[in-house]
Amino acid sequence: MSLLAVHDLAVSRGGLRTVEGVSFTLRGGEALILRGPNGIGKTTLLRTVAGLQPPTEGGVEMAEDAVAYAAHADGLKAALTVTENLRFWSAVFGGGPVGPALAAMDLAALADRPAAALSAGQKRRLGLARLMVTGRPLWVLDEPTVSLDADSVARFASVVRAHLAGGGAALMATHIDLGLDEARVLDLTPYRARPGRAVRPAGFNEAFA
Amino acid sequence: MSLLAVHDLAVSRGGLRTVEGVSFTLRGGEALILRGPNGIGKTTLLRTVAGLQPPTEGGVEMAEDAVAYAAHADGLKAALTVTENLRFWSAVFGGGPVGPALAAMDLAALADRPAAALSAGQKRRLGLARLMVTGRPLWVLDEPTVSLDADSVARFASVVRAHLAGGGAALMATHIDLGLDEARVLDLTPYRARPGRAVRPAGFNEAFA
Amino acid sequence: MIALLKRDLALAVRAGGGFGLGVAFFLILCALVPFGVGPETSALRPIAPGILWVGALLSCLLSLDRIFALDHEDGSLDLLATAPIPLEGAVAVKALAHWVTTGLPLIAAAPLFGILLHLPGQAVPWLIASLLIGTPALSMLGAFGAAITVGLRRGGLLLSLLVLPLYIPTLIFGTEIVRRGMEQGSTATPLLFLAGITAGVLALVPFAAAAALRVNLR
Amino acid sequence: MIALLKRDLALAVRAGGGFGLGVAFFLILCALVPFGVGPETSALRPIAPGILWVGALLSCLLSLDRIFALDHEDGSLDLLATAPIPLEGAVAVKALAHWVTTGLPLIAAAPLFGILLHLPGQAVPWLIASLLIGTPALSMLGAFGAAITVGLRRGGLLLSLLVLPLYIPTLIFGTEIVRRGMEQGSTATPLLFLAGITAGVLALVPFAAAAALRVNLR
Amino acid sequence: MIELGKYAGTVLAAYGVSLALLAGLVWQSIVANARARRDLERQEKNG
Amino acid sequence: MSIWEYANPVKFMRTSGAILPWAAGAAAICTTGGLLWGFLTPEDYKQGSTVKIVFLHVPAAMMAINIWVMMLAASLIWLIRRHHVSALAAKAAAPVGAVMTLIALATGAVWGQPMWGTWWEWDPRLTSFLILLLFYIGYMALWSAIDDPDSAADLTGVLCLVGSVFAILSRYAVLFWNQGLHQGASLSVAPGERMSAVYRYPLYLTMLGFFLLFLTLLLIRTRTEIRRRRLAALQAREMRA
Ligand code: HEM
Ligand SMILES: Nc1ncnc2c1ncn2[C@@H]1O[C@H](COP(=O)(O)OP(=O)(O)OP(=O)(O)O)[C@@H](O)[C@H]1O
Ligand SMILES: Nc1ncnc2c1ncn2[C@@H]1O[C@H](COP(=O)(O)OP(=O)(O)OP(=O)(O)O)[C@@H](O)[C@H]1O
Ligand SMILES: [Mg+2]
Ligand SMILES: [Mg+2]
Repeated sequence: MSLLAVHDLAVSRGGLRTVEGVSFTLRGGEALILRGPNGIGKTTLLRTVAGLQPPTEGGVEMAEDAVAYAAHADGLKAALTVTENLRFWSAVFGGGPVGPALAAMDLAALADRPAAALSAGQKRRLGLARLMVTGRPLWVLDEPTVSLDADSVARFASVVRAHLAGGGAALMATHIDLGLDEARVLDLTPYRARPGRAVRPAGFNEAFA
Repeated sequence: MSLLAVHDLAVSRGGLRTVEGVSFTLRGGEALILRGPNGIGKTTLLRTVAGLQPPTEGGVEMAEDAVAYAAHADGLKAALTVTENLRFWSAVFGGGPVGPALAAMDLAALADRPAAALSAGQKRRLGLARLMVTGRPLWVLDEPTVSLDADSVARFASVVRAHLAGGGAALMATHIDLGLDEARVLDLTPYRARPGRAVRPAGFNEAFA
Repeated sequence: MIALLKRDLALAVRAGGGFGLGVAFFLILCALVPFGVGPETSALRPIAPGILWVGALLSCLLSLDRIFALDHEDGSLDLLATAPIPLEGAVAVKALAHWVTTGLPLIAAAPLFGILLHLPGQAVPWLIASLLIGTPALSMLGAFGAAITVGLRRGGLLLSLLVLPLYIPTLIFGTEIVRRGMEQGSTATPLLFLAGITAGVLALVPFAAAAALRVNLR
Repeated sequence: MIALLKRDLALAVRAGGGFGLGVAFFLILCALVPFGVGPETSALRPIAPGILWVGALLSCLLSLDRIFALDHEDGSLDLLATAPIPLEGAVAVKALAHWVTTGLPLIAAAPLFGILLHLPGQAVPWLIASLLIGTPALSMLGAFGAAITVGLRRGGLLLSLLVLPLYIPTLIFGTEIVRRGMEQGSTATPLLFLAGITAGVLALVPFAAAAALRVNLR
Repeated sequence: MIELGKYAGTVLAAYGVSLALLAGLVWQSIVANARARRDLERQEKNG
Repeated sequence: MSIWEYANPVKFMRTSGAILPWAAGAAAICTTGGLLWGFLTPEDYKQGSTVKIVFLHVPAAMMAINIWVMMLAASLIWLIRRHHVSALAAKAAAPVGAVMTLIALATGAVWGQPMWGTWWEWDPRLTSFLILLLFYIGYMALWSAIDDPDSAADLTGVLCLVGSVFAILSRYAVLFWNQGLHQGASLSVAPGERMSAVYRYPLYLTMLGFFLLFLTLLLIRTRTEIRRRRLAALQAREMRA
């Protein structure tokens, strides 16, 4: 069963297309890593898949409420403790208990510390632990390992592997090696939108694009 | 003649020491690159040298008005054009003409574009061009090549070389290779502050440190 | 959604100032007015209802940008938009949290500040009633304004500019209630209008605010 | 320093709203008050000086956070602190730019809005004079408050709380001038006091503000 | 010249203000349009 | 070919370019003609020469309201059918509407001084106009504050929608507010029907003139906005390339 199907997708940012003609499917147990130079449109693509912005062209097919999104901003409140932050997101997503997630990302020792007192890497780990309590099958991750040290990257890889083994899927954008050799890689460079390519006067508003 | 002399410097951030016992000198024509893992205190050290925060211990000696500081935030105004931004800083620092700086960082073609319409790398180049119009001998640079592509890094290296050749000096923190082989490298890891090491009850305020 | 409400309230309490600052601002405003217009009862009494309402409105205004801006900055808003609760519901809950942390303390403090302005005693129940009915609309309209300006750097002044004209009907009926209460007149009509406006706002504005938020998240 | 002034003015013009928003907010405030206190001339005229001054003060207040916050965010403040101009001078220049972009338009608009509040014609020169003398102090004190709160997330309400009490003397003497002008009384004493306050503020506060900025840059 | 009587100031002020506002609006519209056209033409020639 | 074809920017530029000189000419003729004619009308026995102000005041007041309605329609078209031109037309119309409101307010204020003995009275009609001005200001401020053009169009569209509802609500609130306190009857303006033909025909001509003037300005300003959009798109494209 395919969790996510993307056909001929074009996305735009600031009124200009960034990538176009992207197609792929993702089944349970699969992971796909997006690569490409800075500014090609990885973040934009991931946000489109997560439903935060509409596709310019083409379509994204997936079950409703299937996706958990994690980006640079972790959605943490500095004034709440680690457990409180996690418990909040668990309650919002109607997801699982926070204990295993804390343990998996090695946060148990920090459980009662306010998020303000975490280092950047610890914050990032908490943001990733949030994924586990959402109970969502499709993880959409934008540069998940930023500011993590080597140990934490390995820990993260094993969490993703467990998620895939449980029938989930993951779509990730990254510049560095995640140690997930089983993941497919999609380089976005060939899909860079070329201004001339869009059929110009087809739509009403193409004069601007 | 030494442009900068740092003796036995300790710096703190958020009330805690980050590095201590750092000493070095920098003469005209020399460059020093600081290295070390995330969070060891490179940024804090550079801000101290630039005079933005006081040293916790030890001293920083240099001529007055010798230092030009450049960090992640470039001090650019989105509403002003490239030339206007540069001309402003030139006027504030009483520095040189903006033409050569624009040419050196390959910004001449963008001279009339508002800074808002620059890509991240172009912004960064403009931030570095600012250094050239300050006319200051000592450049203090915090991760100067973030978001620059390979060409621009090479261009930056040649600008720094020209600055050194003109009798200037540069102190830089970076995680990646700048292609400046003549620069000395100082790894901060051995200077990481150890909580126990500071002579504790010497001053009144040390009880908190 | 209850979790969201609880979190927003907890944050307002912990971050400090959620409850207090609005009331303090209200107090300062009410204290400034006698300096401006002179301390005589005859000068203060007729304008007391208006000043109290305008003061409550401005205090409410100044805390509006907190409704969404912080959640936008730290990415919570992105996550809430992908969460299984409708964004309209999240908007309503956040407006409710704003009302609890700003509107309720104002209502509690208003009678006290009424004394400063020589508001007669028989008007106090009407003051409380009008604020109780009117301030939820202020919070909800404020949430709409905050949703529109959430992506903007320093949208504070713009937010005020957009929201204040929307506050006019509430303000008019609110003060009218207090004024009539002060003069022992019939308050039924303005009460009805005020309640109608609040009901309409609470029913419809969450959709507009959620639409604005979606645009800003794009 | 002239370069800094020119840049700040250019930014206020380009970024849009530097000049306009404050005046628009002032207009809304002046329009809201009659909704609160009633439309009669007899009710509006006595409070007109107070309302105009409080309105000018609040409009000034709401744009204060722009003085340093934007420069702090984009790193300009770090660079200015290492520049060969004294930080005190930079503070004074930025306060001046704030006054030119906010205070001056307010002063120009105040007589017009005075019409809305039925301010009698003979008070208008005094309104302009008092604002001309008083608003520089508001900008300078505001710069001090902005310097104190520059590092804080959403320091807006806190900034208001810190700054408003500092504004009280200026407000009192400012309205007194207009009130006496309205009643054809002697305005010499409050004018003198107001000028004294402004002179003192302009001479001393830049140092306090620069000190606060240095702490916040650390 | 038309006789405006004792209200001459009023009438002339009303006409003056209104025509000034209208003229300003028309002028601004035309200038902005000319500038947009010029900028666009230059861009299209270069790019 | 449907009417929506004109929502294509290219098509719009062509058509509007053809209409523009005619509209401008007609606007100039009708406005100056009507105002001159109006200026030459005899004095009213009661209002004296101030009656001549009506030829500015009424068309401006009328257009101030009509332009907001037009903006509402354009915003709805944008929100529902997403034609950029209609969003840009709404943006282009706002300053014109604001100036019309200002003219109505200014002429009314100048007129009020001799007629009512005051520059400003919190009469419901005047008050509603002040509120309308506030909505125009807020709308324009929002447009200029948002960088992304599509987001700006969406958000200002929503604001226009909500604002319209509240403009109407405010109108009734203001009527209510000023009833119990202040009898406005003596201040209420004379209905148009009672106006004699001497004033009526020049008034009709200036009304037509103001409408044509609005149309001309709307076309010019929309063309400006389209060009700006296209310029921004070209620059962004070049930047990304
Ligand atoms: C700032 C003050 C004023 C404002 C905002 C204002 C506004 C308006 C408005 C909205 C209309 C209706 C236009 C329409 O819907 O067709 C109008 C019409 C009119 N006004 Fe004023 N007005 C003001 C002052 C005055 C004054 C002082 C007078 C004269 C004593 C006056 C005389 C008239 C007349 C004769 C009409 C045309 C009658 C009609 O079409 O109903 N107005 N004004
Ligand atoms: N708010 C914006 N307005 C206009 N253009 C934007 C905006 N944000 C991003 N862009 C542009 O859109 C393009 C795609 O950006 P995006 O963030 O998707 O790139 P990315 O592949 O994620 O890059 P990175 O590797 O740096 O994360 C970039 O060229 C960028 O300059
Ligand atoms: N505002 C703050 N309050 C408290 N602690 C802070 C604050 N900012 C930084 N720190 C801590 O101070 C230490 C030194 O930070 P600094 O930014 O100097 O590190 P760095 O070497 O520049 O790291 P990087 O390589 O990530 O740039 C870090 O451990 C960090 O957690
Ligand atoms: Mg990205
Ligand atoms: Mg650093």
